[in-house]
Amino acid sequence: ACGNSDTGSDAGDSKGDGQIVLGFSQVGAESGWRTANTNSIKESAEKAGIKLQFDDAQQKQENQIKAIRNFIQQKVDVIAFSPVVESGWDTVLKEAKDAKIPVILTDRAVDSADKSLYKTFIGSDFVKEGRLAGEWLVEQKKSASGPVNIVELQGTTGSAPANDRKKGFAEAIAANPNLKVVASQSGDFTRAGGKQVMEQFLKANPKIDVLFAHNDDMGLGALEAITAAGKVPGKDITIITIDAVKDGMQALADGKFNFIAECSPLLGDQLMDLVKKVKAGEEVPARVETQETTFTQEQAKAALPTRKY
Amino acid sequence: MSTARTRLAGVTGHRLFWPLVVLVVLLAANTVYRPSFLSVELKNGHLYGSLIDILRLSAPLILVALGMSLVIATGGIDLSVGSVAAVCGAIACLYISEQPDQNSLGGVLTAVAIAFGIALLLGAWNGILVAGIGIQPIIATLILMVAGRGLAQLVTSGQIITINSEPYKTIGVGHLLTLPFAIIIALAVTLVVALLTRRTALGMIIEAVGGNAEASRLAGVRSRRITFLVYVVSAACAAVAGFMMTANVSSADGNAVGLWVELDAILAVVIGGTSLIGGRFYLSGTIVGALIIQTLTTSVYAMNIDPQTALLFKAVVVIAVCLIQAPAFRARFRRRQAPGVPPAAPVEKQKEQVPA
Amino acid sequence: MSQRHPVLTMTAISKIFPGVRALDGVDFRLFPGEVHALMGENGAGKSTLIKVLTGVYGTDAGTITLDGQQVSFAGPMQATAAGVSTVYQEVNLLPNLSVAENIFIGREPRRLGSVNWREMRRRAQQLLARIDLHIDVTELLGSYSLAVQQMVAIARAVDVNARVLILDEPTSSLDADEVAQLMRIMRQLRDDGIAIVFVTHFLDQVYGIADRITVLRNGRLVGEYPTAELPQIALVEKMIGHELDALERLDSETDRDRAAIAAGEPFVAADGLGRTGSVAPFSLTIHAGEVVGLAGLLGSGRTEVARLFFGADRADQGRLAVDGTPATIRNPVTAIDRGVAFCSENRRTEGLVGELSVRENIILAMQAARGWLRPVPRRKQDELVERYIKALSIRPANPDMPVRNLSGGNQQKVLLARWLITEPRLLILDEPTRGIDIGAKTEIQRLVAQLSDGGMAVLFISAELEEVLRLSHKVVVMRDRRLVAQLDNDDTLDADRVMRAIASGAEQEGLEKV
Amino acid sequence: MTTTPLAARGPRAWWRVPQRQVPVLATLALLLVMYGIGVSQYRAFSNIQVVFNIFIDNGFLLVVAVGMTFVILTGGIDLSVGSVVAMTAMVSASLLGDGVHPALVLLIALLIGPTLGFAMGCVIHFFDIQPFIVTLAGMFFARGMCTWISSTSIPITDGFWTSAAQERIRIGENFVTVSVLVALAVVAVAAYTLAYTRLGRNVYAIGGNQQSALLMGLPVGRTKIAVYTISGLCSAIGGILLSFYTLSGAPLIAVGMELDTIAAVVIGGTLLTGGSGYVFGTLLGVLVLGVIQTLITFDGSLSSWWTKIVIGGLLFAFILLQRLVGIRKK
Ligand SMILES: Nc1ncnc2c1ncn2[C@@H]1O[C@H](COP(=O)(O)OP(=O)(O)OP(=O)(O)O)[C@@H](O)[C@H]1O
Ligand SMILES: Nc1ncnc2c1ncn2[C@@H]1O[C@H](COP(=O)(O)OP(=O)(O)OP(=O)(O)O)[C@@H](O)[C@H]1O
Ligand SMILES: [Mg+2]
Ligand SMILES: [Mg+2]
Repeated sequence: ACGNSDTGSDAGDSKGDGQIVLGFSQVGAESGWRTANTNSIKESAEKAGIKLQFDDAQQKQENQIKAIRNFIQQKVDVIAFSPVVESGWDTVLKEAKDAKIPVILTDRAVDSADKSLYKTFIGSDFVKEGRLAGEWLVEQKKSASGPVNIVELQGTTGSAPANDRKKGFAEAIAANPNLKVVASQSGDFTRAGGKQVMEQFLKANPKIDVLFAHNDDMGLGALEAITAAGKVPGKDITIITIDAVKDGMQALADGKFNFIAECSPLLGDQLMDLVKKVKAGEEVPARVETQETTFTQEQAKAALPTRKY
Repeated sequence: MSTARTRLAGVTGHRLFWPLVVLVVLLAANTVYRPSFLSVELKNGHLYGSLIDILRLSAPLILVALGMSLVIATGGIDLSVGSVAAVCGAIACLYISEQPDQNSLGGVLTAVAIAFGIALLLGAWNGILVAGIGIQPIIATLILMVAGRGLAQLVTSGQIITINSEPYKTIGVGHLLTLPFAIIIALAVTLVVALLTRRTALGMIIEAVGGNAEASRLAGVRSRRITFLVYVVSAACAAVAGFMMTANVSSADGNAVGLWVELDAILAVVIGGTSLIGGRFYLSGTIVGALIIQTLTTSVYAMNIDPQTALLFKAVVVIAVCLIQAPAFRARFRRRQAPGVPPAAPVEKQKEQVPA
Repeated sequence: MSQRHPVLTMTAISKIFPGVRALDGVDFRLFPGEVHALMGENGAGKSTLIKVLTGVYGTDAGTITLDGQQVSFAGPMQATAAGVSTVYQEVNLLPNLSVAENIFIGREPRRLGSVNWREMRRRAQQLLARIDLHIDVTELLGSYSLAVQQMVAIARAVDVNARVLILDEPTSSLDADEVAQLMRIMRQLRDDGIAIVFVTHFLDQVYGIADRITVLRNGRLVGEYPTAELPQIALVEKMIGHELDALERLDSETDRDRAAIAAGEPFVAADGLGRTGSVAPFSLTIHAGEVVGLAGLLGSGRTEVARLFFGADRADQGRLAVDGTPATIRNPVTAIDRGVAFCSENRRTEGLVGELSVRENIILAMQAARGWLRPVPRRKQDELVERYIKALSIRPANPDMPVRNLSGGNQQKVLLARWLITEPRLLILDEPTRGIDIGAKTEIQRLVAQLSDGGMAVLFISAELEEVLRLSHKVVVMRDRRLVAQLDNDDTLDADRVMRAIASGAEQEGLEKV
Repeated sequence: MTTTPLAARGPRAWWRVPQRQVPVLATLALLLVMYGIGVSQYRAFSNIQVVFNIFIDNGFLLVVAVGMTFVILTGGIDLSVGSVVAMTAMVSASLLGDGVHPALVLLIALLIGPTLGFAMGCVIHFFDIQPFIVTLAGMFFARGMCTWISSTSIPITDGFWTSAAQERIRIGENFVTVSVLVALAVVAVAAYTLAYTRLGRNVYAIGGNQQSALLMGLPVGRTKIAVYTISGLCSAIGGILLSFYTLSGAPLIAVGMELDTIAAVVIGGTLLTGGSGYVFGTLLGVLVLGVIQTLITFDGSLSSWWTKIVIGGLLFAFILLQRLVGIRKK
């Protein structure tokens, strides 16, 4: 802000008035969940009076690293980002640290050995989500005498949510040897993928009792395949999903789904809190979990009218 | 016996022979894995079974690949088809979702018409860039490939628009005469394109432009107009494919609809025997190519192949199809035999040789 | 002479393409220090023989010995390495590289392993100077005319240390000067002991330089003769396979009433037509039934004039009237609409669509004019295509063969057929007889005379002055991209006068100055 | 005899830019304009480090694009580059994870890409199959190998790799990384190869007209196989640079990179039909993409979809101007 007053909306310029500048690099806009996440962050930033430098990485780690470098150049106050993948952040995080810019991870973790590279992590526990789904199933089927055949629609291969949800679910259902995953295949987190995979599951496995989908969208796609096969979703096949986006909640309320473990994208307010604290140099917990719950059909009916996304 | 052999040679020499063999092999492999793969039953008056799924799911790819064939025939390429499909699907779904009665046929038709109109505009945009401004097709369409995805998400505001419209759903999962409606649309469009190109002179003119644009121009062909036209047709085909993809799941996901379909379409076209250099194109080959690719995808799901191996599997099949089709490859593995040549005419005059 | 050993022998060579027996047991011998003419009609198999020799195609039967050793080249690279240097029919160079590089690529002068550009330029300039070609060797080859490219190709082939030099129709796009240059070089090389295979359709060139002649017909060897023992007439008879009665002279046919033709309204009249950087403004009229010949050295701008009439390039000055009414010819489509047809000189890049069949290439212009919605009915196609295949004796007479697989001369005929079926009112022929055998050439000349008798206007461009003189009613001379003289083709006009006009403009002779 | 009119053209004036270089110069001018716009809009843009960051962030892309330039110059295309980059990074990461010596890892990683490229080149040449298809299969293959090695990302903790990644080469106030130097070296070597070696000239020749090149006795097959091998090598180098950059190997990294690379090459003025273009142009093409992306990050107010639309729009504006400038000069 020295003599160069007509330079536009540069982040550096606004520092004079004490407004906090947050550089945020989002994974992309690959799903409705992600968009809700982005919107929540944008709204909360506005509410909290934080200036947001938003960048969309379009699902590419390279882009995120570039964005973080540029944030450093712009001398933002805090950097936050949802890492596309777990590994490979050390170099750029070191640069941020050298520039004395604190970093907050959102939604997904990184595997850096050096924990001092970031201040804190805020997001969901994917393993827990999988476990909650599994535990509910174990509870439901505890009286089942014969084998219960489960098919699993995985998320994008290798992605953290897919790996963790699969892991958590498997851990939970290990409690009952009757519960058996007979087929597990990636549906890429999309409805079309979910539908196409489910179609083949249905043809290959004459008896499917339970469907566990790693997100609502795949579950919704699978619904169509199940209906087309002449089965009744929610009755002939028990459907468990994760996320609780609006369409999923609707299906749950309609009795087509049986259970959803929530994975909330609405972490904007919590994030802005953290940003302020970090900026002020306050101590923050190393890990903040988003407030999440689970829904059964009845709970869904009750919650639906007030759902934000 | 020799006629039988020549007839056999005629069959194996046919352009479609090897692609069809590959298709059959793929189906056979599936049947070995799961004998019920080929079974088709009648459920609620619809045919039901993996084969039917393949047909239904290949419909959008067939459409996109048809348009792509024409573009490739002119020596171009259209990378934007996936994005165009996404934009059009999104617009149609958005319009329908805003209707008070989503099941009204009029509303759905209007939605489809609006989206189709947009597709024509997008195609015209590509056409102008390529034919009018002279930008290399791969870059010209790359622009819309990138920006189109953004447009689709802009339309859906980054959300998935879910609709509940029976008429629209019909496009993707409906049935007509027990067959999936989608495949009937694809066949109808194929028929129209085939008639337009092969019953009129359009096909030949497209091939002339692709073979040698300057020579065609000097022969009085309006090369630019033809080039422009194929991009519009390609976008139109992509739009219909977009309707099918979104109708299939009754929702529009600006990010996922038609993702990477351009690669599959190009693959289908090339497997079908059309050269990327331009010139001759073969619609029937394209359709077989599309069926091969969809069968491959379905096989991966049906045989529960994990996604890691799936890509390796695809690589192997693609190379195999292209190798056995390549004359150079076959020549190496065929024992030398006298090619069928008209017998030499009787020598008219004795050779004269004058000593050196 | 009989004790000498041939440097090259080819024995019982056969080559079969799908559906065509291009070579059938052909023998060929070549001695050091001779120019050996390889003669035959279009499609006789001359180019194929050469390509088999240099390994572009594999043989189906037969052996090749070079210097007494049996060889079988895997490709031109090996052939060149073994001392067989070739200029193939149709210029086969790289338009995207500079002239200098086209001459030296593959054997660039190098210094410390890296290409020495300066040296390459210098040597290229030197080499081209030897054949009297003074061009900027750093320019892209593609920016020069076909003739220049042909000369560059020859320069490239001549420069290597070869024992066998093969020239497949090197003179087809050259004018008299260049041909003379080439002959001079060939003699010099022959005297150095190099064996030269020379393919051409120009009999005078053969008799001017060849020591020996081998004749092919329909893929078979007819015979091998010392030039001195084979009179021209006999040669032609051997090539075409029957008596020469069909080839009587055309002179009488062009004796038509010039005044009568010129009396009427001109079909096209150009008034100050021109294009900056391409042709200086010129005025020219062509009447119905008139043949106007365009003469000039290579690069004199004849092709450019033709392209302006056809709208292939857009004129930026002057006016054009067709049938007495002003016409704006913006592009080929409007030109064709007004009845103009243009048979371009470079058939490979501007004429034919190689992938398409003979049939499709022939009907392309007609189809384009009708619009794609109204396809030419199959029956009509068959009839037209068959008629012209016969009339121009296109071989093989298979309408469904890709035109790319036709021999050079036959391709030219296909191009001509394309325009003839559109029944134009003005036919522009840019080097229509290039690479065409003597029988077909006469055929085309007769056709031109016939067409103009029938009222068609013809603009005829040819490097062969005699041909121009024989056919045209009026000869227009170009020089340095401007029209310098228009000469009525009366009894007083002969090649000498035209040459003088070409060389020095119109002044001296007091010719009709433009 | 009179001299032919062909002699008429005099020597070229020294200031006249050769036709062939017009597109590259147009690109350079436009790039500078674009950079100027960035500087005038965002103050931090004028930091030298921003420019260096563009090089740091696009070093691997540059190397891969150089390889692609060779392929495109012959009129071919190589779609496998993105996957080969990822595969190289994955192989390095997993071998390092297994405790293999970094020198050996480097060697192996540098061999895989060229081997695959060589194989693809052979199939393309000997069986005359279109490069698009062969390299697409190569792309599937390499990507499949990535996920086969591991379906999740593998971190790299090896000392050599980390120091190569984090070493900062100071230039005054600012710094570049090892990758930048490697990338620039690759550009220099490639430019030399194309301009001053027979291989390089043969590459142009094949792009001009493969048939003619064959008839002129040039080693067409060898050259074609060589360019795909070179492209494979560049992808391998790019893969290693990427593994420096991210210090990990991830199976889904560099997805769609082939399109970025092709775009960079074409924006740099190389014709997809082959035979015309320069490595320097490719460098400019990569910088153009880098500047576009930096502009967007600096803006920081675009939503995800507007980002894509704006990238498309800038690409369009750039290519349109490039054409207009190019035509004007002609
Ligand atoms: N690649 C090919 N495929 C099929 N047929 C071919 C091919 N090349 C040549 N032919 C055929 O072989 C025959 C001989 O052709 P060739 O080019 O040798 O004739 P030519 O004597 O050189 O004629 P011209 O004087 O017209 O150049 C022709 O009938 C031609 O159609
Ligand atoms: N002085 C010159 N220097 C270099 N190139 C020239 C010169 N004059 C003409 N040319 C080249 O020659 C071509 C123009 O020749 P054009 O084809 O009009 O002549 P033409 O009389 O038809 O010759 P041709 O006998 O080759 O058909 C141009 O493309 C140009 O590149
Ligand atoms: Mg020939
Ligand atoms: Mg000319």
